[in-house]
Amino acid sequence: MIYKCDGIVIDNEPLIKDFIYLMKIKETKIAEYAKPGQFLEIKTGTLPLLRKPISIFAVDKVEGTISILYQVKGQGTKNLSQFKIGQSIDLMGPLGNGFAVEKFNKKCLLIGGGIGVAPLYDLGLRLKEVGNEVEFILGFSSKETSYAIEYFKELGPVKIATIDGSVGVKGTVGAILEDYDLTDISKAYGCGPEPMLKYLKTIEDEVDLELSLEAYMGCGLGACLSCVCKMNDGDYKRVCKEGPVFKAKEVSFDE
Amino acid sequence: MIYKCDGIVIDNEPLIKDFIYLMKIKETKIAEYAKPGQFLEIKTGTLPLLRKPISIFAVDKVEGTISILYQVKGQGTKNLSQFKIGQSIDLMGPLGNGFAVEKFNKKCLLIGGGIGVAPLYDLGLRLKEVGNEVEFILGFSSKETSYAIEYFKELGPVKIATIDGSVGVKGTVGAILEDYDLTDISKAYGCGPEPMLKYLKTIEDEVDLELSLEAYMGCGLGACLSCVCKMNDGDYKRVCKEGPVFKAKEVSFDE
Amino acid sequence: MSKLECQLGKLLLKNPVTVASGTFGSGKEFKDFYDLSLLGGIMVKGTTPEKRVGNKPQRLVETSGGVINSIGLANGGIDDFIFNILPEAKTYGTEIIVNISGGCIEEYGIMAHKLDLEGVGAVEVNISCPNVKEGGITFGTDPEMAYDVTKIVKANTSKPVIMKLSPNVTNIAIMAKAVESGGADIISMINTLIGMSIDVEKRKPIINNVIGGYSGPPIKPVALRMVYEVYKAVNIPIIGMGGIMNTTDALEFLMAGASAISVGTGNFVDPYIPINIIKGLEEYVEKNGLLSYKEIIGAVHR
Amino acid sequence: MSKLECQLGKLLLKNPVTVASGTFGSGKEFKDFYDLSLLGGIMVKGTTPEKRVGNKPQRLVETSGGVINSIGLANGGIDDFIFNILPEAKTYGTEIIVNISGGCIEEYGIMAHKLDLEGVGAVEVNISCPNVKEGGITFGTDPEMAYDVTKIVKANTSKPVIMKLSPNVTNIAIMAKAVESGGADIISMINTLIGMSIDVEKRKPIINNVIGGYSGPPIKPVALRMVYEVYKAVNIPIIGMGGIMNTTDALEFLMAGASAISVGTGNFVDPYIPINIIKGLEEYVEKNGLLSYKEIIGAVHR
Ligand SMILES: Cc1cc2nc3c(=O)[nH]c(=O)nc-3n(C[C@H](O)[C@H](O)[C@H](O)COP(=O)(O)OP(=O)(O)OC[C@H]3O[C@@H](n4cnc5c(N)ncnc54)[C@H](O)[C@@H]3O)c2cc1C
Ligand SMILES: Cc1cc2nc3c(=O)[nH]c(=O)nc-3n(C[C@H](O)[C@H](O)[C@H](O)COP(=O)(O)OP(=O)(O)OC[C@H]3O[C@@H](n4cnc5c(N)ncnc54)[C@H](O)[C@@H]3O)c2cc1C
Ligand SMILES: Cc1cc2nc3c(=O)[nH]c(=O)nc-3n(C[C@H](O)[C@H](O)[C@H](O)COP(=O)(O)O)c2cc1C
Ligand SMILES: Cc1cc2nc3c(=O)[nH]c(=O)nc-3n(C[C@H](O)[C@H](O)[C@H](O)COP(=O)(O)O)c2cc1C
Ligand code: FES
Ligand code: FES
Repeated sequence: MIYKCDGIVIDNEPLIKDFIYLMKIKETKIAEYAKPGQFLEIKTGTLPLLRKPISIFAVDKVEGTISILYQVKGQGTKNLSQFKIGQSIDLMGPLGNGFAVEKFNKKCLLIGGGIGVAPLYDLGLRLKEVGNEVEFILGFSSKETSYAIEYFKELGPVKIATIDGSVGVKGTVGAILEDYDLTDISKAYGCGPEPMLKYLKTIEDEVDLELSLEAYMGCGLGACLSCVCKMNDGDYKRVCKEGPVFKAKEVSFDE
Repeated sequence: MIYKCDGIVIDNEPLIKDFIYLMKIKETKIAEYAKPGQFLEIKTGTLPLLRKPISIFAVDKVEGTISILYQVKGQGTKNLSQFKIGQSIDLMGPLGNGFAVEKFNKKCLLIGGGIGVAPLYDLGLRLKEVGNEVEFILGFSSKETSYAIEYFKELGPVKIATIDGSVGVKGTVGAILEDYDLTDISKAYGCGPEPMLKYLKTIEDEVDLELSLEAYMGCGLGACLSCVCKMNDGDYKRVCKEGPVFKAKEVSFDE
Repeated sequence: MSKLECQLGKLLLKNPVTVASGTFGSGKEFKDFYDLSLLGGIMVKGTTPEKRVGNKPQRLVETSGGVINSIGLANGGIDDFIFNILPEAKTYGTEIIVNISGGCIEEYGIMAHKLDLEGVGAVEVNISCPNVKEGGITFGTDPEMAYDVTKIVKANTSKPVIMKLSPNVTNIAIMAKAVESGGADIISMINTLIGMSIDVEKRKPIINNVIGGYSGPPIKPVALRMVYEVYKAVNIPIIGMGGIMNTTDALEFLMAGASAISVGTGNFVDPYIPINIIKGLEEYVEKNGLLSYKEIIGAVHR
Repeated sequence: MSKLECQLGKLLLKNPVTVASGTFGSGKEFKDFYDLSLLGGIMVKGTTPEKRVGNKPQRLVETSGGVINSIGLANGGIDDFIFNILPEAKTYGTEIIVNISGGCIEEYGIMAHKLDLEGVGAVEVNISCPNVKEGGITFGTDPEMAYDVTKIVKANTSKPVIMKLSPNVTNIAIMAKAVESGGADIISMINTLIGMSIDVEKRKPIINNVIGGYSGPPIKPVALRMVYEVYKAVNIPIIGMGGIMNTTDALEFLMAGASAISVGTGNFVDPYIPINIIKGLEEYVEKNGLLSYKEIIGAVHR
């Protein structure tokens, strides 16, 4: 069931000013049905015209709230950053398929790059709830532009990579994965920029891997066919409906 | 000299909530040069795209401020009503020709209808400054929708007409003018809705009369030729440049 | 009889509010929001004779307050539509209007013939796609080709035939007259304007296909003007669309001469727009003491 | 040599930023804001053989984030321009480009001949006005008529001839080729789209003339697409316009294939837009280490 409803902003704090924000929204129905990896389509103002797809970062089903972690890029996310506490916000969701959550034999590895870390917090939490151990590998460009790490530390060990080496290992998440023993891992999940996802496909034979993709969206509902990504069989699938989560082996990043 | 500058809002109070507002703006250059009857072109937000023409209600050349009195009609004036104290506001002005101000033998009569009263306050003040006596006839639709009367009372006697008769004479300003002795008057000025201006043209032979007109404006600068009104000689003149003030005898309201 | 009942030639809609092809899937995608039977009709996503995967992404971008798309008529093909989509769609309790595109005149005939089925309310013929045989001239810009397409579709179906006009022409009235004389029952208009958007960082077009169809609020003035012109030129009813977002927009189209309207890009912004417009029209009709909304069709011409 | 120096055939501008006809008067109206010699050029308000009072108001309205106008070419006539406006305009220190409109082909020739004067930088030929003789078909939609107008203007002037294209055509490339083969030195594009807006309270068109020219930000995607198409079709330089409000917009037009740009409706919103774009282009050229802004002309085609 997809709802369109007006949530109420109950918090909207910068983690890094003008860059990364965490917004908490009271919206019981979406909170009730949301699964990890699903996203919202948010109307951020009169313009931009289109809603903006934003992942669900955290859900509190008891208090009926959802949180989003977002990066200010253009007008839409800038508008988001200007919402005040108590203001109503026009949401559609929960959308998309979400990550597979079940009890696995071995550990789960959650790999995020930049704002791609957003859906991994709720995922980690749900994986733990059903009895898994979770570990995180998170990549940022630098110490100053890294964020939300303390949230992930609540759930399990966190390894950090930064491009400039200012914290953790120097390089991308690949620099950590190179030396990582994947035999310990039942299931891996990845979300981040396309180069990272492309890199992750190189480990798809070593571990059962799910990737959350991004694509430019018109409707978020499966109607407009704009958000497609290429599958290995040459066909296209809709990121908003069959995705955003796909098995790594299904997808193709070839031109 | 026309300036485009960012003024600072120093007051923006509703006289009647969601309907009539009085905004005071710090903007020394425009304040210095503004003449009564001139107007500003104000950028009220991203949309509407076009600036909005608003008359100058009052000017304080000493403190370097200008005030505007405006009625909320659509998006542009709604945006105006939401400006906060301390916010900067993008203005162009002073624009247009303005009313003729000089020392006359007899009294001056200032006739305003609805929001058309706006330019008459500054005009009254300047006329007094040069030694004239001023009287006002102001028309509103009802007591509840009348406003700013106390400002005009500072300057001279004020007669009120309301359509529903809830205050003053019942009817339009015409109901007062009918019985008015114009032989006492050297000069009359009118500003208000088109039906009122049409009515005023019926007294143009009895008294020297100037009218301030409205027209839909593109540029406010005389460049686009959109704001024209018909003259008695069949030609068109630009309300933003040759106007907004015309001699009553010059203009024609015929279709 | 409801004051919103809408008669378009032999096509009867419960109200004049429909949803535009390509923006509403087959209806299924919007089922969670409201009862689809409230709608006057659904123009389903365009179908073609064979399955098409569509264009390489990026297929859509917001620009200048509107949207450019180049989906490339991605769909499972007409047979897939008939066997896998229509059976469910026809249970929605609203008119299912099937939007078709062919690569040559004959294909339009074949598709129309296949769709002469129970559950199909009308056929909407998209003539904005290029004609492969005639070297890429689109059917929608050449009046003779538009006439021929209309003829062949009419000859192959008992359903009302809606010809959908492209706005990318010098003279829309000529196109309208051509499809009218070909036997069209209804005209729907406008399809998208052709537009482009550039990524100045990458120095590349944003849409992978370079150009695409421009829709949404910015195209409304052009759409209204064309509806106005076509209303004067023909005697068949018009379904107006192009940037409709609310009841006022819908009223503008009706007054310009449309007998019904379609919400397109608006469905992405707020899926409830068609429903809000139905309510808005009901209120308008009551407030103005009209016996039927029809009284305002073409009002600006009077 | 300045990195913004702009060579359009034999017309040399100090930079590629001009202001569009009808939105900048004769320049005088903007003199208070900045030194007009900063501009690449000024396209003055359209002139006609005789004085025209223009259309009955309301002549302009904002709609859908843009503007519709129907001024009706109000102007004092070509002689008035030459004797009363040009003498001042030619002192501004920027190229004065005179926009002309005729009611028949001969009138274009006469006007071009009269304007073959010192102080006139170029003639810009507006072919969007209806041809009275040929029953209201506009010169701007018929390639043969556009060709004939170009020919006669060229035959009557030694000045660079800029042909201004209307976007209200099926195939803009054909129009561009027609004026190129008629001898046009430069193409400027686009003129306004034709649009309409309705007052639903009054049930009347808002513009007294019913339809009008639609300009401003909403038309940018259409303008860019057409510049892109024309760049591929012809070898003469293009002055691009349509909704340009800032440096990014200007860069989009240059990358699509324009060699210069024009700010129109933007002048109403903020008279400093042309100046801001000149600064913005200077910065862009520096930041990207270009020898000349010309390096990005047509960049998306590569
Ligand atoms: C399934 C999904 C989940 C996402 N989750 C998050 C999240 O949790 N936090 C977060 O900060 N960001 C997330 N994003 C990205 C976010 O949608 C974009 O950053 C946002 O739309 C940018 O809009 P803007 O107006 O601020 O910037 P713009 O300047 O409009 O765009 C900046 C870039 O964002 C992307 N973008 C813009 N509009 C859309 C759109 N309609 N659909 C998809 N991409 C678009 C484009 O790549 C564009 O180049 C997610 C995207 C998808 C598809
Ligand atoms: C010289 C002049 C002086 C004015 N002085 C005042 C004043 O002191 N106080 C005041 O409240 N109002 C004044 N007005 C009217 C004011 O400009 C309009 O009410 C305002 O533009 C409405 O804009 P909107 O977006 O709120 O409403 P909209 O819904 O856009 O328009 C409501 C009505 O306002 C008029 N209008 C809209 N845009 C323009 C425009 N660009 N130019 C002219 N008229 C327009 C139209 O008649 C329109 O029907 C003046 C107008 C003129 C021409
Ligand atoms: C994403 C998208 C896909 C579309 N697909 C089709 C289509 O398959 N067939 C068709 O005739 N029109 C198609 N259209 C055009 C719309 O039906 C409509 O004519 C146009 O978008 C104008 O209306 P709007 O401004 O309300 O969107 C599509 C439009 C969009 C935005
Ligand atoms: C009020 C107005 C008047 C115009 N007058 C003319 C004109 O006289 N001659 C002409 O060729 N174009 C005229 N135009 C068209 C502009 O020069 C320009 O081509 C068009 O507006 C698109 O650019 P823009 O979107 O930046 O405004 C006019 C445009 C406007 C808005
Ligand atoms: S965004 Fe419309 S189908 Fe995915
Ligand atoms: S508003 Fe442009 S000339 Fe008056």
